[in-house]
Formats: sequence, structure tokens, C-alpha cells
Amino acid sequence: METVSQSIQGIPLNHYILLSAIIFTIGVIGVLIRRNAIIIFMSVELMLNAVNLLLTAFSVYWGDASGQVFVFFIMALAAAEVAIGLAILTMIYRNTNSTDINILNRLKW
Amino acid sequence: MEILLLIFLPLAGALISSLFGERQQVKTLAFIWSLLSLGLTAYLLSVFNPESSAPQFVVDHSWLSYYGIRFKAGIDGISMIVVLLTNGLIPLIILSSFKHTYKRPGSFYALILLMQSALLLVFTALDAFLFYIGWEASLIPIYFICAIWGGENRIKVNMKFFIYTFAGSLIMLLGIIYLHLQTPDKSYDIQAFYNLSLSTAEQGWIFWAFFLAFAIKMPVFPFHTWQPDTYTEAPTTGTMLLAGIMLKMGIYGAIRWLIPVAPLGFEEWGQFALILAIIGIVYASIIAFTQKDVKRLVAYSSIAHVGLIAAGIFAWNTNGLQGAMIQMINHGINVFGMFFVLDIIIRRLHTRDSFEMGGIAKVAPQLAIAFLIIILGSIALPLTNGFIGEFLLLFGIYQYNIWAALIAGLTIILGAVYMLRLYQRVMLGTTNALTVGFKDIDGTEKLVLGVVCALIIIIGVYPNPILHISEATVKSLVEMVDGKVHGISTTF
Amino acid sequence: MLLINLVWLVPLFPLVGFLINGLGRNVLPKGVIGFIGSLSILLSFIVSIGIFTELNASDIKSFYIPLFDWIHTAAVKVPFAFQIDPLSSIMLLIVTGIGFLIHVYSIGYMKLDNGFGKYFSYLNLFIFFMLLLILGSNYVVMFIGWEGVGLCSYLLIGFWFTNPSFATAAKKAFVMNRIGDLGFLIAIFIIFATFGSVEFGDVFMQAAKMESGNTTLLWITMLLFVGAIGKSAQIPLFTWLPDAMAGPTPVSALIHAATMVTGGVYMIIRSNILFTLSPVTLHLVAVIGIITAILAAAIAVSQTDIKKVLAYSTVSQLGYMFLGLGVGAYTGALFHVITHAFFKALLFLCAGSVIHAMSNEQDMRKMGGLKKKLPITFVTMMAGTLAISGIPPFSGFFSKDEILAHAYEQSPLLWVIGVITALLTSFYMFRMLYLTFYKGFRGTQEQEHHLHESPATMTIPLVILAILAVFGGLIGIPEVFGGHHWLAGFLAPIFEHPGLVIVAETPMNHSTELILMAVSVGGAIIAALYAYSRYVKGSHIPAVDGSSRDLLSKLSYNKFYVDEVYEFIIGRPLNALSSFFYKIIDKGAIDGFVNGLGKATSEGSKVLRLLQSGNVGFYIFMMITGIVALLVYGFYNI
Amino acid sequence: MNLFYFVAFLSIFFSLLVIFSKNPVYSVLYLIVTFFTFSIHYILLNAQFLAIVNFIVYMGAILVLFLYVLMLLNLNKESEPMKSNLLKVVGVIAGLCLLLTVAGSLKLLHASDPVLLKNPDIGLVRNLGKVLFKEFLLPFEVSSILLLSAMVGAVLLAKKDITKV
Amino acid sequence: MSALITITILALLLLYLGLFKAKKALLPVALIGLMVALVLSLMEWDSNAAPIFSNMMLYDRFAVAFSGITIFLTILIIALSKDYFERISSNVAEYYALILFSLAGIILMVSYHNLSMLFIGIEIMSVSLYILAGIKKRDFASNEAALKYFLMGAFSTGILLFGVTLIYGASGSFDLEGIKQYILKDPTAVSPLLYTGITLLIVGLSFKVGAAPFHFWVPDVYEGSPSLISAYMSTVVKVAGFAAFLRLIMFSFAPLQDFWIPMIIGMSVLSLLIGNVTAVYQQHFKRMLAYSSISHVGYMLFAIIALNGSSDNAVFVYAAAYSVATIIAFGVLILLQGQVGNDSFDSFNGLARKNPFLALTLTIAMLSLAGIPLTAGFIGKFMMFSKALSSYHIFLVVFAALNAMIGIFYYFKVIVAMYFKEEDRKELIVPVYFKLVLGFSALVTIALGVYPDFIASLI
Repeated sequence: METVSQSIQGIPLNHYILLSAIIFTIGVIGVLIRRNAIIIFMSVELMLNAVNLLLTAFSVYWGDASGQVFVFFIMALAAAEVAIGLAILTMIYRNTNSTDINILNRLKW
Repeated sequence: MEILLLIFLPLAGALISSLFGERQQVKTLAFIWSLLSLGLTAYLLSVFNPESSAPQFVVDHSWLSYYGIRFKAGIDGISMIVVLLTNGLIPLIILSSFKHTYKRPGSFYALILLMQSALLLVFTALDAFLFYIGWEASLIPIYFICAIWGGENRIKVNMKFFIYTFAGSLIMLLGIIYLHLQTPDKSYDIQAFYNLSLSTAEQGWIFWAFFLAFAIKMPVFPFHTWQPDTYTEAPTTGTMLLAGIMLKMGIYGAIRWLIPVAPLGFEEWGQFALILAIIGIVYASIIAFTQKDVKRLVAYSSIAHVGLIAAGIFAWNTNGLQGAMIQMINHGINVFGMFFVLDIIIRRLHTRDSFEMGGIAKVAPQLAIAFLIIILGSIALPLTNGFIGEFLLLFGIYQYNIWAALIAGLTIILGAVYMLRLYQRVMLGTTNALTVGFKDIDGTEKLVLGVVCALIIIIGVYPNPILHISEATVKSLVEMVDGKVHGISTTF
Repeated sequence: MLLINLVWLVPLFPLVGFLINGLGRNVLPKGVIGFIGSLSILLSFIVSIGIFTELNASDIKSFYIPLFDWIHTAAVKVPFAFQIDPLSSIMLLIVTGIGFLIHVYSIGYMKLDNGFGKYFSYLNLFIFFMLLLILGSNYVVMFIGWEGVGLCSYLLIGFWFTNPSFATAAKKAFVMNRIGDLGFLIAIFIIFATFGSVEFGDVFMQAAKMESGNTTLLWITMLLFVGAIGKSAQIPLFTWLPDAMAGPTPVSALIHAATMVTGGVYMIIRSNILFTLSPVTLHLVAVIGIITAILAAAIAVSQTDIKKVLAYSTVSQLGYMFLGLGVGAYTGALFHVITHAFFKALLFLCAGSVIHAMSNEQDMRKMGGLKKKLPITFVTMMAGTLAISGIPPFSGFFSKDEILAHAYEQSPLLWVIGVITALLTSFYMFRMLYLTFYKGFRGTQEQEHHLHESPATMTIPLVILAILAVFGGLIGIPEVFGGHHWLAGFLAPIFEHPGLVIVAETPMNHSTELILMAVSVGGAIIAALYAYSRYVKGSHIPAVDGSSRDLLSKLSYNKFYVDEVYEFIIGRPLNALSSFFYKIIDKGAIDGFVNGLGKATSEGSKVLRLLQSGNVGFYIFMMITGIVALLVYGFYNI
Repeated sequence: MNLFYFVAFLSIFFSLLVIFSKNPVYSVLYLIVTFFTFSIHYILLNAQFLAIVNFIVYMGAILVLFLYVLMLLNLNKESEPMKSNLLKVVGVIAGLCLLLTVAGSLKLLHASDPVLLKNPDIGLVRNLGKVLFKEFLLPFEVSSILLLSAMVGAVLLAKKDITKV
Repeated sequence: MSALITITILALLLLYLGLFKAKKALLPVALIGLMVALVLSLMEWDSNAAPIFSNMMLYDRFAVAFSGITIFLTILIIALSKDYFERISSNVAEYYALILFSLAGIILMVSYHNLSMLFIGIEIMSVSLYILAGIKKRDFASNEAALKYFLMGAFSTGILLFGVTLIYGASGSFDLEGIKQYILKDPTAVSPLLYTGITLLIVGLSFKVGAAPFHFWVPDVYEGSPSLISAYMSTVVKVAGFAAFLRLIMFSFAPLQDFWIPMIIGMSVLSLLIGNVTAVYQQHFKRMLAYSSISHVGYMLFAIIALNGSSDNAVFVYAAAYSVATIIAFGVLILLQGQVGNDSFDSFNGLARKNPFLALTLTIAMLSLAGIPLTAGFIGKFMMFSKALSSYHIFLVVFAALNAMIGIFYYFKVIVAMYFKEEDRKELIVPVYFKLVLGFSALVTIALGVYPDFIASLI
């Protein structure tokens, strides 16, 4: 463990931020370009994970554990959200036999 | 304390009236109630001291303390005039509606009384916020009156009316708030507003913010296009309220809140406003020439008359203002009478097209006489009330500028043209199939028209009591503004 | 000075008469109404006589009788007050005197009319306002009467309002008067602003100290003159007067003779000091006067309606009066007012009598030979005609020649035109007389059957007026005939102002004056004779309406197309302007703009709501756009 | 040091695969891989407890749930109608813009200080537990409401409702 | 704090009641419980409150006022739920419980003192709402609303969290006080991370309150959700979102005004424009209300733009006025949908004749929303305008005034339909609960409009 953690020494904080930003953006792009609601969920999960990673990095950077605690809460949320999201999806699927978000286009204007 | 009673008495009447629902007896109640207000006004008049220019019967309570808003109201000479007009005309208006059987009379008369309350609030408020509240609150009842009991096209027309006037007053609200923020002790008191000394540019903006609201209400050209439609579509009672009393809010506002509050702005833009008012006189008069619809014709004539009053105000001298004060009453009476006559005719003939009328004077001579007297009043024949007002107004305008007076004076000629045209088309000539069975006036109609005609002549012959009411206040107001404009600080 | 202090009684009687007759018009019997109507004027007349005598006897020639404060504001004070001086007292006599006769005459003339009570109440009101005009001690009270008579003329001209053209004539009279009134009103303002008062006394006292040709005075007098033009039917505002024939004939007599139209003359005489001090205006007055005189006369020569002829003759005579005013002959002008009141009232009432006899036929082409049937009318009318034609020693001669003499002094050209007008006057008056009373009857059988002399209530006033028309000139016999011109002497106080006394031009050479008189009288007689040869000897009858005429007579016959021109340059453009304002500017531009705002909002709403496409992807895309925008903003602002 | 960049590369690579693979099931699987790389990151940051939790919660619970639903709804086909290419390009561009602006607005940051393990213990269970149950006790308790409501809701929605609409 | 506990326990109690099939008791118990919570919450009025639970919460006057108003509004809305859920499904107890759970989240949102509390509060609320939006399981609109809300909500949560993270990265703290201290240390040399963090946090919160351009979910979700839930979302949730927003900004970010004020102005302008203009063309009452709620966010943002000590007051009054009026509107809407099955403006035709009381209350509500004097809405607008003018945002205020005029147009559509258009229709049956709620709300609206002094300077 010691060696592993040594290896992280010296990585500029910027690079963590950049990495998170990239993954976060990939998540966003996923949300934008996919029509399958499930994959959109997954993209959202990607975004959340990017945040988690960054939080951890900051937590280490500041030497403060609360960042990591916060990650727990995000995970709890992620779990709750996925439960709800998937429940909603199943419900919709029952009605429309599809998870394509473009089908849900009645409410507009 | 009297003021509170004055303001809230009609409100109580409104609440009681609204309980009547479909019962027509509410008419009598509303009438008696409005007489109570009139009696109270008479009492106030009797104890009112016209020699003093300060507000009397002042009430001053904390209201929205956080923003420095107070419930402060009082009556000075200028207020007295309009209060008198309001409380004098409302009973007549109610009485004039007796021949109508409006559906849902309870609500109808409740709204009228509600409106009376709001109007009195406007006319007595000495706190800008209170003034604004009354200003807007008066809009709601009249909107409902016009839109529920109005003519065919009422919805669209009234929506325009409402949004139009509301637009103006919102801008005014911003002006009021701005002024409030400039006062040292953050108050809405009129005196605090008077004491402000803002830069000319600021006052210019303030002037416009207020002017728009008042100009729309009066209405002054070119902010008038809501008016003919609204007057035409409204039930006659509504038209009477609108033309008889409500547009005086604009005039009153200009005298009380516009010019004294932003004297430098007035100095800069007053001329422009005056020109607009004068254009309106000629413009509306000329339009009135060819109107077929009798109500619309009178509506345009009202624009012309009010234009004259506005011009008299913007000329800003004692004569113009005193003329405006008395002409407010006169115009109220005359336009009320005018619309009442038209109402009688329209109610019997079911048409507003003057070309379908004619010869009514032959079958209804009493109506014809009343109508003639009212017309004479409104075209300012000497010894009728209109003359006193127009004489002073035109003199005031003359003192400002002779050319302005000449052009504004065209109203004397043009007014005669369209009014006599109207009279000729409606009353003279031979009867036709429609008008041959026309019944002359009776009962309440006679009473109302009798009162109106009597007032027209009495005020025309002996106007001094009314002129006297506002004299001191007008004088001190003019002095105050002149002092401010010329850099001499005089205290009000 | 008992009666002078009670001067308010003079207008009060007619007012009371008006109220009684007006309120009791449907209740009281006609006899009572006629009695009350006439009595009220008679009482006024009696009081007026009393006042006149008192004034004559008094050393003080001007009395100020305040009644009450009328308009009183911080800056304006207009008392309701009367003024008695030679001018007003003499006008009182004329108005009430002739007014009374016309009232009496009306009893007979209007006997059969349904609106008898209404008629008399209007008549009383008319007199009331006229009296206010005369008595007012300031311009504003004068203005009350000024507009009041306008109103009454409206009511009376439109008395038979069921006839649309009558109603239109009434309206025209009122509106044209109003044009003048505006001028008057503005003049009042200027007077007020300049002198700080509208009281005659104050104004004249101060004005006397001003220089001649002062611009303010020019303005004031010009505008007052505009007022006078309207009221006294001068060019260009004269067209209402001929149309005013629409009213009952006694009304025409009232309007044309004693009241209303003389208001303008009265007002200028009243303001003599102001006018004298602005010579430019005076010149204009003279020019307008003379042009009006000749133009109206030229129209009158070819009119066929008996009342129209008289109407244009009135306009023409008023032109004379203005000529007189314009050349500074204020006394002459008033003199002519008086004599004109006599003979014109007479002529109209005679015409009324004729019309009455002819069952309301007014076209002279359908009359003729009435001499026998209507002897009194004929004789009195002859007297009137002679008077108006300026044949000595009838009243018109003296007054007219006084004016012409002064005109000659001012400019011979004015005199020449004046004389030509006199010729024309003589011609058309005799033409009228001949066409009406000579030769055979040209009307229908039925009319002939009904021909009868009028009742005594009508003929007695005729006779009285005829006597006045014949002898009325005696009050102003010029020095050349050995007279001392009583009128001039009586009126002198009103031309005396502190520091300034207005006198007419230096009296001219008596022989010149006689020559001038001879020329005009000779011309008048020749014209009368020409008319005789043409219409009695030559049996010439004016052509029917549609027939062709040469240019000049066509112009004359069609009143120089003045009405048409007015209609074309004012009436129609105004109506077109009205439609233009209403449809294009009001509905189109302004309302269009306002509605356009609403429509734009609504259209904007239609477009903007498309943003809400319902597509989640799009929503998120928009959100990201928003985030990017905010971040870019932040990037530049950190 | 290089390890970080390698893992970072893997994270990015697999996450790209997640969003670009046509078959939802593959997406889930790639997502699992991605999350695995995240766990490695946590370990590198000496946050062992998080690494474990991440492993258990995400890969063990969440993604399994995803898979379960996919299978339940029979979505394991490449049946998804993809958005048009234009929209895809627009989406990508928008995403890149976001990235650019985020990175850009962070670019100005001076904080290129390296991440140093000031306190190597913070990632340990004991340490975290202290913080969680002392400072963050309230949020911890309250998140039970979150989970409870999610639970109630999920049951409520996913259950076949017997009553008619 | 005790309110939070009460509400949570109440929710659990209701779940149990549902388990034991005591359906009749649900509504009364919920109402009584909420009233207890309201009282308890108000009892904690304390002007010198200090943060509690290791600085996690601060139950100051701000928190008390806003939790009071949210609980109060919830009471009103729940009172409207009589027989409402029964029509949708048999699991009534769960619905009540979910509403109460979300209310618990809201209590957290208005009283947090730590970003983690904010985050959890928001999520508790949101998660419950995702479910509630979709409780009409067979209804496509409801499904769609739930999914859209959920997808976009989850997305915005991501954004919010990223923002929180960056702020943490910059300041090293989740605590509002800590962040504030970090900023105050040297406001000119704050890490760029913080700026970006603030931006993203603003975005996340704007989404929750529905400010443009993050408003897109609002119309669709409001329209698709069951009306009662829409009512809840557009009132309680919005108020809570705003309180959270304001608290964050007032507490921590105030020193950096120059940075974020222009952003808020931009959003305010956009919200006003989009909300008002789009509402004009709507044919359905509910959707119109949704757009109007966006526009009201625009007005409320004024308080943030002109941030000073009284901003919270202004928001409080505005929010109260807006919410009470909106509840009336939704109350009528629920009746209408239930008994007519349509909420287009035409379906209001002639309502005043048959249901004068209903029409009157709805009129008062519309007047209040339109900002006509003597109603609470006017006082709210007045305060907002006053605030914005006091910091010289003159053009913004003029723009808002113009928008207020547009507002008249669509609010009055309803009045026009009810009063001026005649149509034969059946009388709507108005249950007692509705009468009470509508009447009471109307009274409150008028009372606030006439004498606002008693809440105008509360906080």
C-alpha cells in the first residue's frame, strides 16, 4: 500500500480535475447522444463517479476526511436514484414496450 | 377619522350589496347608501376651511412600516373638488341605472360602490403607495362592470383597456418606488416627495413615468385608443363611471403627483405634454365629426374636452389649474348627462347608429330640451358650467402661449360642429319608423336629467363657491412649483 | 337715479317671460303666452325709456351697476355688472322697442303654430341675451350675451326642426358665429392679460394712454373684429345670415334688425378707443365692410326669394355700418344701426305679412299684384323701401349719407363703391317691391283665394315701424341741413376718454357734402326707375331656376358660389380629414401599433413555445448551452 | 506515477465505450470495467475503504440492478434506434464545449500543486467512521429517509397495480 | 429540528396506518401531525440561533420562517387530497408518506448549514417527487413526466455535485461558514475552482427552482404530473428551492456578488421572457400555470440580484403570496379535471354563474398572481421591484414591468372565461375541504395584500 500511495505523490491536482472533467463530460455526451433511457442512466452514473473521484482527490489534497464521507452520501444517492429510475423505466416499459425517450414526446409546447 | 368613514362607507355598502344576489331591490339600497356618502361629503364641505391650503381631516396610521408606508389621507381644496364630484355623481349614476335590469344586480352595485371607495382613496391619499393602491384598485371594479355587463365586443376591448392602463400605472409604480428610495427618511409621504430635489435628468424620467400613467388614464393623444372602444362597449353605467369620474384620476394625478413632484422634469417636458394635449383636442374633435355611433362620438368628444383640461394643467398657472378644477366637475356632470341621454335613447331604440335616429325632439320634447342643455354645457356656452371651465382653461393656456390658446380654442368651434351635428341627427329632422314611437322621459329619468340640467346652469351662473374651494390650494401649489423651478425654496 | 340702479329689471323681465312661457308652454293658452311674452318686453321697454330719460337728465353719463361676483379666482375677477351710458341706453330702447313690436306681430303671425309657447319663450330669451350683450359692463358679460344670441338664433332658425335643411341652417348659424366667438374670446384673454381687467372702464382708461399702432392693440382689435365679422355676417362669415331665413319671419326681423347682427357694430363702437388706436384694423374694417356691402348687394339683385333679398340686403347694410366704423364714423354707424333697425324690421315684417297672406309662399315669381289685397302692407313696405334706398327724407338717407361722407374723406374709392352699392340697393329693393305688389297675381288659384290683409296685431307694428322708418332720420339731421345731429351730441360721452377724445374727421365742406348726396340720391332714384321700367313696364319676371344665364348673373344668382367654395375648401376636407384621422391614424396607425404589440407578443409566444419541444435530449442540450454560456461568462470575469 | 496515467487512460477509454457501444448489455459491462478503474484510482489515493465500497455498491449492486432490468425488459438487443448522426455530432460538440469551458475556467488555476498525502490515515475505515458518526451523523441518519423513500417509491412504481386507472 | 422529527415520524406512522388499512384516518392524522409540526417549528423561533449537530444545521429565523411556510402550504395541499389518491390507486398511505418525506427533505433544504445537508435534502425531496410525478401509472403523461423529471433531475444533480466538489476543492470545506471564511480571507484572490463551482451550483439550484434556461422540465412535468403533485411542486418545492438558493448565496457567496449577479440577471430576464411570453399562447390552464411559475421565478430572482439584509424577507413574502394563490388555482383545477375532465380555458366558461364562490376565489388568485394591488401578489412584486430599484437595476425592473403586463393577459383569460363567457354547464361539486382551503387561501391572499405588515418584516 505504501508504495502505491507513494506513486500518487506528485500527480498534479490539475490532472485529477481534468480527468474528472473528461469523464464527467463523457457522461454528459452520453446523456446527449443516446435515446435508450437505461444508457442515459448509466451516463449519469458516470458523471456521479467522476464527481466521486474528484472529491476523493480533493479530500486527499486537503487531508480532510469529509470529502470521502461525502462520497458515501453520493453513493447512497446513486443507489436510491437507480432504484427509482429503474422502477420508473419498468413502469413505462409496461405501458409503451420501449425505453426510447423519444417516444415520450406528448408533453410539449 | 371622517376620511376613514368617507373611504370605507362605500366599501361597507359594497359588501352588503353583494349579498343581494339576484334581487333588484339592491338598487334602492345602493342609492340610499350613496346618498349617505353624499351627505357625509356635504358635512365635510360645511366644516372644510377653504382658506387653508393644507390638507384637512388628516388621518395618519402606520401601515407597511418596514417600507415607510403609511395610511395617510386628507382633503385639501383640490381633493375636495374631486371628492365632491365622486360622491355627487355616484348617486346620480346609480339612479340613472334604475331603468335597467342588469343581471346579477347585487354584484353590479357592489362593484360600483367598491369603485367609489377606491376612487375616494385615490383622491384623498397623501401617501404615494396608498395613492397607487387606490389607483389600481379602482381599475378592477370597472373592468368587471365593463366586461360582464358590456356589449358584444367587450372582452377584447376591455382586456386592452385593462392592460393599457395597467401598463401605465406599473411604470408609475416604478417611479414612485424610485422617489421613495431617494427620500432621506425612506418614506412615501407626499410631502417628502415634494421636498426632494433631484437632478433634472432624474426628474425628466420621473415625469415620464408618471405622465404615461396619467396620460393613458385621461387619455391624452396618442394614448387614447383604448378609450373610444371601451366607452362604446361598456354598459352605460360603466361609461359614466369611466368618463365622469375615473378619468379625473389622471387629471388629479397630474396636478397632485406629477408636476409638483417633478417640477424640473415638467419644466423640460411640460411643453411637449401640452402640445400632445392640444393635438388631442383638435384631433379628437375632427374624428368626432364623422362618427356614426353616438357613444363613440361622445367618447371622442371626451378626449377633446379632457385634452383641454390637460393642456390647462400643463400650462401650469392659477387660471389653468382653477379652470381644470372646475372643469373636472363640469365635465363629470356633462358627460354623465350626455351618456345618460344616449342611454335613454339607445335603450329605447336598440341602436347606437345616429343615422337611424332622428326627429326624437318632436316626440320627446323634454328629452330634447335636457339634451340641448347638456350639449350647451359641453360646448361651453356662457351661463352654463362648461363656459366657466373652458374660459379659465383657455385663459390659462393663453397665458402660456397665445398660439396654443388659439389652437386649443378651436374646440369651441369644432365642439359646436360635432355636438350640433349629433343633436341634429338624433333629435331634429322627421321621425322615422324607429323613432316614431319614442316615449318621452319619465320618473327617475326626469329626476336625473333635471338635476343635471340644474347643475349645469347653476354652476354656470354662480361658479364662485366651487372656485373658492380650490383657490387657496391651487395658489400655494403653483407658488411651490414656481419656487422650485426658479430655485427659490419655498415651503409648502 | 332710481331706474338706472334698477337696470337689472330690464333683462329680468324677458328672463321671467322666458321661464313662464318655457315652463308653461304646454299648459298656458296661446293668448296668455303671447300676452306674457309681449308684456315682458314692454315692461323692459318702459324701464328703458325711464333709464334713457334719467340718463339724459343726468350730468353723469356713465353708470356702473354691479350685481354679483361671477368668476372669481386667485387670478381672475369677472364681476357680473351692468353699465349704463348713452350707447347702451339707446341700444336698450331699440332692442326692447323693436323687440316689443316684433313680439306683438308674432302673436298674429304664429297663431296657428303648434310651438307657440316654445316660440315665445325663445323670443324672450333672445331679447334677454341681447340685453346682456348691451348692458354688460365688461367684455365677458358682453360675451355671454354675444354667445347667447347665437344660441337663440340657433333655436329660432331651427324652430321648424323637422325640416332637415332648416336644422342645418341653424347649425350653420351657430358654428359660424362660434368662429367669430373664438376670436372674441382670445381677444378677451389678451385684454385681460394686458390690462388686468375686462371692465370697459378700466380697459379704456388704460388704453387711452397707449400709443397708436401698438401691436397688442392691433391683436386685440383684429380678434375683436373677427368676433364682429362672425356676429355681423361680414365676409367671409356672412353665409349663415341668408340661410337664417329658415326661421319664422319675425325671427328674421329680430335677428336682422334689432338684435344679434348689430352686436358686432355695437361692440366695435363700444371699443372705439381700441380701434381708433389701431388704424390698421380700422382700414381692414372699412375694406371688409365695403366689399361685403357690394358683394351682398350684387347677390341680392338676382334673388327670387323675398326673404333672401332682404337677407342679403341686411348683409349689405351691415357692410355699410362696418364701412362707417372703418372710416371712424362711429356715430354714423350707430345711426345706421338705428335707422336700419327701423326699416329692416319693417321690411321683414312686411315680407312676413306677404308670406302670411300667400300661405307661406316666399318666391316672388309667384306673387305680384298684391297692392290691392294688402294695402297696409304695401304702404308700409313702400316706406321701408324708400328708407333703405336712401331717398330723402326717409331715415336711411341720413344715416347712409353720413357714412358715405366720411368714407369719401377717407378715400373716394370707398365712396364710389358705396354709391354703387346704394344704386344696387335701390334697384333690388324696388325690384322686390314691384315684383310683389305690382302687375297681376302669378300664384295659384287657391293662394289667390286666401289672400287677405293681416290681422291688427301684425299691421299695427307695421304702421308704427313705418312711421319710425320715415322719421327716424330726424335724430341725426346733419348740419348741412341745419340740424345739429342730436344723436352725435348724445353719444359724445362715450368717445371721451381721459386724455383722448375721439372725434370724427373734420367736417367737410358743405357744398362737397351736398354734391355727394345729390350723386347718391340721384343714382338711387335712377336705379328705382330702371327697376320700374324693367319689372312694371317690361313685365320682366326672373327666370326659373334651371334656365341659362350669362356669367355675371349666374354668379349673382348662385351667390358667387361662396357656399360651394366653403364646402369645397373647408367642409369636405374636414370630413375627409376626419375619416382619415379615424381610419388611418387612429385605427390604423396608433391602435394598430398598440394592437400590434399584443399581436407581436402572441406571435412571439407561438414561436417561443416551440423551444419546449418535448424532447429530453433537446432540453439537456439547451441546459448545457446555458451552462457553457455561464462558464464562458465566468471565464472572462474571474 | 505512470500508473495513474495508465489507469486514467483506461477510465476514459472504457467510459467512451460505455456511451458508444450499441448493445446496452455491453454498455453495462464496460461500465463495470470503468468503475473498476475508479476503484484503482481510489486505491492509488489511499482511500481503501472507498475503493471497497465502490466495488460493492456500484459493481455489486447498482450495475447488477441495471443488468437485471435489462434482462427483465428484454433490452439486450442492439435494437436501440440511434439518434441521427447530426444530433450525435451536435451532442459531442456540446459536450466538448462543456469540457473546454470547464477546463478553461479551471485552467487559470494556479493549484498545480501535486496531490500529497498529508494524512495517510484519512482513507482508513476507522478514521472515516469517526468523521461519519461524529461530524456527519445527521446527514448519515437523514440519508436513511432518502433510502426509505426510494424503497417505498420503487416498490410503489414497479409493482403491478391491481386497481384500474 | 423537532419539526423534522415530527414529520419523519408522521410519515412512518402513516405507512403503518396504511399497512393496517386505516384509510379513513390517513388524512386527519396527516393534517394534525403537520399542524403539530408547524407549531413545533414555530416554537423554535430564535433570533440568536447557533448551528447545531456539528454545524450541520442552523435553525435560525430564516429556517423557521421558511419551514413554517412550507409546512403550512403542505397542510393546504394535503387538505385538497381528500379522495384524490383513492382514485389513482389503493396505496394511499404511501403517497402521503412520500409527500411527508419530501417535506422532510425540504426542511433540511431551508435549514442547512453544510453543503452535504443541502445535497441530501434536495435529494430526499427530489427522489420522492420523481415517484410522485409518476403515480398515475397507466397514464402516459404521468409516465412521461416522471421520466423527464427523473432524467433531467439526475443530470442536474450531477452538475450540482460537480459544483459542490469544486467548491470543496477550493475551500476545503462543506460548511457554509468555512466557505464564507475562505472567501472573506481574500475575496480578490479566490481560487478559480470556486468560481466554477459557484457557477455550477447556481445552475443546479436554478434547475430546482425552474429558472430559465434550466426550466425545460417545468412545463412538461407540471402538466404530466397529477395536479395535486404539480401543486405541491410549484409551491412548496419551489419555495424550498428558493430558500436553499437564497441561503447559500446570502450566507456564503455574498462577497462575490460582482461575479454572479450578472448571471442571475441573465437568468431572471430569460425566465421572465420565456415564462410570460410562452404562457400567452397556452390553451390549457395547467400548462399556463407552469409557464407562469417560471415567470415568477424571474421576479423572485430580483431578491438575489439586489442582495441585502432584507432579501430573505422579500422572497418570503413573494413566495407566500405566490404559493397561496397557486394553491387556489390548482384546487380549482383539480375539481375541474375531476368533474369535467378538461382544463382548457374553455372549460371555465360560465363558471361564475354556477360556482360563484369558486370563481371568486380563483379570481382573487389570478389577480394576486398578476400582481394587482390589494392582493398578496402585489405586495410581493412591490417588494421585489423595490429591491431591484434600490440597487439601481432600472432597466431590469422596467423589463419586469413590461412582462407583468403580458402576465395580465393570460391570467385574465381565466377570469374572462369564468365571468364573461356564458355557457350552460353543470355546477361543480365542491367538497368541504376544498371550500375551506380555497376560502382560507383567498382570505390570506387578501389579508396579506391589505395589511402585509405582519409578515413583511418577519425574518
